[in-house]
Amino acid sequence: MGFEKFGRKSYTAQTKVAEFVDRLAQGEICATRCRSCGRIYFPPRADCSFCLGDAMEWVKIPETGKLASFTRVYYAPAGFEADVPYTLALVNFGDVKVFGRLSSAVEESTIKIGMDLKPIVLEMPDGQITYEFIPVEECGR
Amino acid sequence: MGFEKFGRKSYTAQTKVAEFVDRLAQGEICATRCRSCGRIYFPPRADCSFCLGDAMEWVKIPETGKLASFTRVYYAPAGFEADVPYTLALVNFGDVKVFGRLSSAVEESTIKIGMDLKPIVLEMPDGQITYEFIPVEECGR
Amino acid sequence: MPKDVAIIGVGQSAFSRKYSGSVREMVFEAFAEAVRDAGITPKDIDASLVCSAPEYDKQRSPAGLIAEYLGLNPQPTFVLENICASGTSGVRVAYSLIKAGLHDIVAVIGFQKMSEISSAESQERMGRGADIMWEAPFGTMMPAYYAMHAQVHFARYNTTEEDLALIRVKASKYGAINDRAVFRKELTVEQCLSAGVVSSPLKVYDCCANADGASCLILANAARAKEASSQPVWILGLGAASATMNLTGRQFLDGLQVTRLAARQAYRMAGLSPRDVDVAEVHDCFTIAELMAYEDLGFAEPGRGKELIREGQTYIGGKIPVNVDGGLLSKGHPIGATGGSQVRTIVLQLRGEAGPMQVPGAEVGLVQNIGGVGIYSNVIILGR
Amino acid sequence: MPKDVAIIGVGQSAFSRKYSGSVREMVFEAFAEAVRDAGITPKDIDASLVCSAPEYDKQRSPAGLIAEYLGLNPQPTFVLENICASGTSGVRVAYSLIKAGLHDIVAVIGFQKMSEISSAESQERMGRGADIMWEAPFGTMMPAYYAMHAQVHFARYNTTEEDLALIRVKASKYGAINDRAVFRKELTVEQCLSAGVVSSPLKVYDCCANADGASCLILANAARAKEASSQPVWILGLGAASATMNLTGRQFLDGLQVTRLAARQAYRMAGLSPRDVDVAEVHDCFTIAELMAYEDLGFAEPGRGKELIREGQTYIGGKIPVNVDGGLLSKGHPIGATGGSQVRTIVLQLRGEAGPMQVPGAEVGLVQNIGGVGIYSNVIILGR
Ligand SMILES: [Zn+2]
Ligand SMILES: [Zn+2]
Repeated sequence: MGFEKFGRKSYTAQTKVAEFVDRLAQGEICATRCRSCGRIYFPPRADCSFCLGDAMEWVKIPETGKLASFTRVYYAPAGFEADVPYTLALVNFGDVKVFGRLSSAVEESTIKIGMDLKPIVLEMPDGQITYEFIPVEECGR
Repeated sequence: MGFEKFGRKSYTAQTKVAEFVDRLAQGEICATRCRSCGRIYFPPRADCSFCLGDAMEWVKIPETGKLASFTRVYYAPAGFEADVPYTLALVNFGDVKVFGRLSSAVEESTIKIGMDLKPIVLEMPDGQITYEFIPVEECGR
Repeated sequence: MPKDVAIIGVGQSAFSRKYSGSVREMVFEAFAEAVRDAGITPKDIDASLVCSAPEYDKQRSPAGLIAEYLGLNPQPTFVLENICASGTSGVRVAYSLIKAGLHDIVAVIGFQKMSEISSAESQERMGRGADIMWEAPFGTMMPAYYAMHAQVHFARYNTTEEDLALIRVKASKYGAINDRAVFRKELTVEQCLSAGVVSSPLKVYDCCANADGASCLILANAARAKEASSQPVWILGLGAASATMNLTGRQFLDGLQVTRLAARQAYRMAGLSPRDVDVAEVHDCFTIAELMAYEDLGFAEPGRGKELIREGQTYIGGKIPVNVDGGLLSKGHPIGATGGSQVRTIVLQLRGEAGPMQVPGAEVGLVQNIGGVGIYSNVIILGR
Repeated sequence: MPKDVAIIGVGQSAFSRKYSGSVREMVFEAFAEAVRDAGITPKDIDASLVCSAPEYDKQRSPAGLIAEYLGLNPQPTFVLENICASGTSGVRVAYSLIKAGLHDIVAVIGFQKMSEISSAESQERMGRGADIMWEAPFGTMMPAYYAMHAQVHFARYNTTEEDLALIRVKASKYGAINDRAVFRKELTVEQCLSAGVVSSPLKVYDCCANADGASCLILANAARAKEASSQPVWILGLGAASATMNLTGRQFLDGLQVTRLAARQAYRMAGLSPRDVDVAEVHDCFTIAELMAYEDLGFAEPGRGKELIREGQTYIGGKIPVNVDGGLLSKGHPIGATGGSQVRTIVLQLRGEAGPMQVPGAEVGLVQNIGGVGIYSNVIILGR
């Protein structure tokens, strides 16, 4: 249990990597690394498809990444109607890529593939917890 | 539309044989007969799988049939909880067999495979319409 | 007797009432075991089939997700569904893909995670595995359909509730020694007979339990099988048939015509007969289903299946040991995983690796797997 | 060039916004047409595959129901699912069942009835065809995923919204003359560019419409094909691949690696190259998908697909006519029926029976069918 708190609307409660949500609540966005072969996985997983090992450790993803692609969504699937428009994004952090949303505060015209982004944790009014990406400039660096 | 009125809980609204429900409302339980090859189908259908024809006519099923099998259900699937216990039955009318429920008034100990049964139409308080089987003795013959 | 396609690896998660992880993690357990058993790596696998029934968990198109989690991209993968017979339909299709020359090694993955919804909800879904227009509106469910078969068998052949109880007692004896089974208690005839009625005449212990679980089989062509495995188990015979979904279309209810047809095909392809079978796994989702299988597979004449169980002939040491791993009744029935688990049991038997459940010297084994109430049947004959 | 398995009959229901009957009745339309086209009877069919994605209508395990309605009992039948690529996976499996010698004639049936639920609900289900743990919780849907591919293609190759509009204009031209299509209006570039944004940069007319529909293909081995049909269309090449369900696992987004891999396999098996293809059906669920297909299938170099459409080379009379039946964009996209419909179009083209959509003298045709956002891809090469 625990994973039902992830995202606007979760479809899974049980997973061996539910600790992701606890770490998220502490402000950390983590991948998992296989203790046997060293491979790093995002989305995090409990099992290594390369060496078939199941000993994993949590590792924080890098501070900043680059926007790989995005889209501004104006028409939402059932359950997400209240959020439109919102921007989906894929961000490349080097070892891993991360899928999520870009902060709704970012103007669409300022979004450029390759721009530097930083993930932040977002707690929603209904208790759901997620992350989103914000431009590096805006976080005061 | 129209077929959503059939049974305790219908899962299909649209069918070319929705007229079955209208006929049910008039007290008739009908099969369909292929105008090309003469085959009779229950459940009724709009198409003949033998000759691939789609010209069908409605024919009433015989007055009485014989119980082919039954079971008294004490544990219901979601949506049918209020009905337990109820008795499901398969009745052989010669040209066709018909699946449905045996009247809940019938004592389980009196049910015998091979007994004569007659179908009657049943309108439910919520407006749903269905049929059930009753012993021939009980309908005053 | 063709020896073109073999099973070179088998795996199964423990079947449980409630698996505490996600579907992908549960599948991984069975997959890792099968891959290690086959002595290969995921990259050696040319295609995967995922056998599962939808709507029990929320993930749609699980083939793509599972291929990703297991490291089986970019190889082709797809979902195959025949409800409870999905796993053995997977074997049939994997056999075809290999025999047709499209692939050398194929993984057949089965899973079901049923604990995310309530039992009444799962019965509702099973009810919608029958005709939603003409049967489901009456409140149908699997126990009721099989109960209707039992009523006819009882009336025609004087089979009794005690006969069914004897089948469950056997299942419970072997379930108790199978550490992958969900139900590990031994039961007595009295316990079975005094349990509450689910759908007359079937009582609680006549019914298998829903379960969470996964299975995995690795199939290979002859060249790769001989190279990878010291003990390939060959697919000697395959049979498959379907019946009308509506009971109104069935000719009789005291047996399953689909199994008779599938068995005939499988025996013919293998050049074998029922008496050549040393050990069998049959689809005992309900006790009556095992009894009908005795007859439909030719282990007994029609109506005489009850004698086999009364005489103990389907125990280890009997004429034809059946479900000596506890069957679906004690192992549990995680729909998409069931067929693969049955095949795994026979593979272990033919390799002599079945431990306390071993049938001594077993050389030919048979699997019968049913989807829905006799809608689909697959029969597979395996040999060393 | 193998000539072992042929398509001897094709059928399709009209695709519509809202079919007024039940699933079984809709499927019957496609089936009856295909059986008549093949000049056989249902009893000649040895097995059927039903290709469909679950949860759009309430019937579970539709294979059993459909086999009953079509008179295909007691032959084996099962459900095959690769979301939008289900139909062509059906062709791959039917080919294998025949080539493996298990069956002589197999029917591949595809259907989807999407009008029983709302458009937002169907997008939610499509969203759950992506990873429900790591992507669906953000509110994903098909247009958004393809839009993310378009953004990269635009940024890397200076492809424009006008290029995508040109693809839709072509689709609308052919949709207008296809009486089985759901969208029959011709569109202008201006209309396409001024439509509302669904998911930037994709606008309303960049997206295909959900539709209700059914398709059916009858496949046969060489002996039966030559006996039944005066114009069998042969399966010359087959390719299939998968990619990670999560976008995080993809190496690039300006094309689909799955199509590149599947195409390579299919060309190799057929001994043909892209320039041998006379007519193609590609999976244009979105305009950007067709543009990427030009490049992934080798009809254009990476980044140069836009030149093909700017020059009109994918119209009838051009170098490589693509989707000259209107494609998914105008025909509509009833998920499980789509692959079969694509194959039907190519079969009619190779027989010279495509009417106003005919590409003169077409001898080799290609079908590319995608499941999800580049999760699955099948490529099939057909020839006279
Ligand atoms: Zn590792
Ligand atoms: Zn007829």
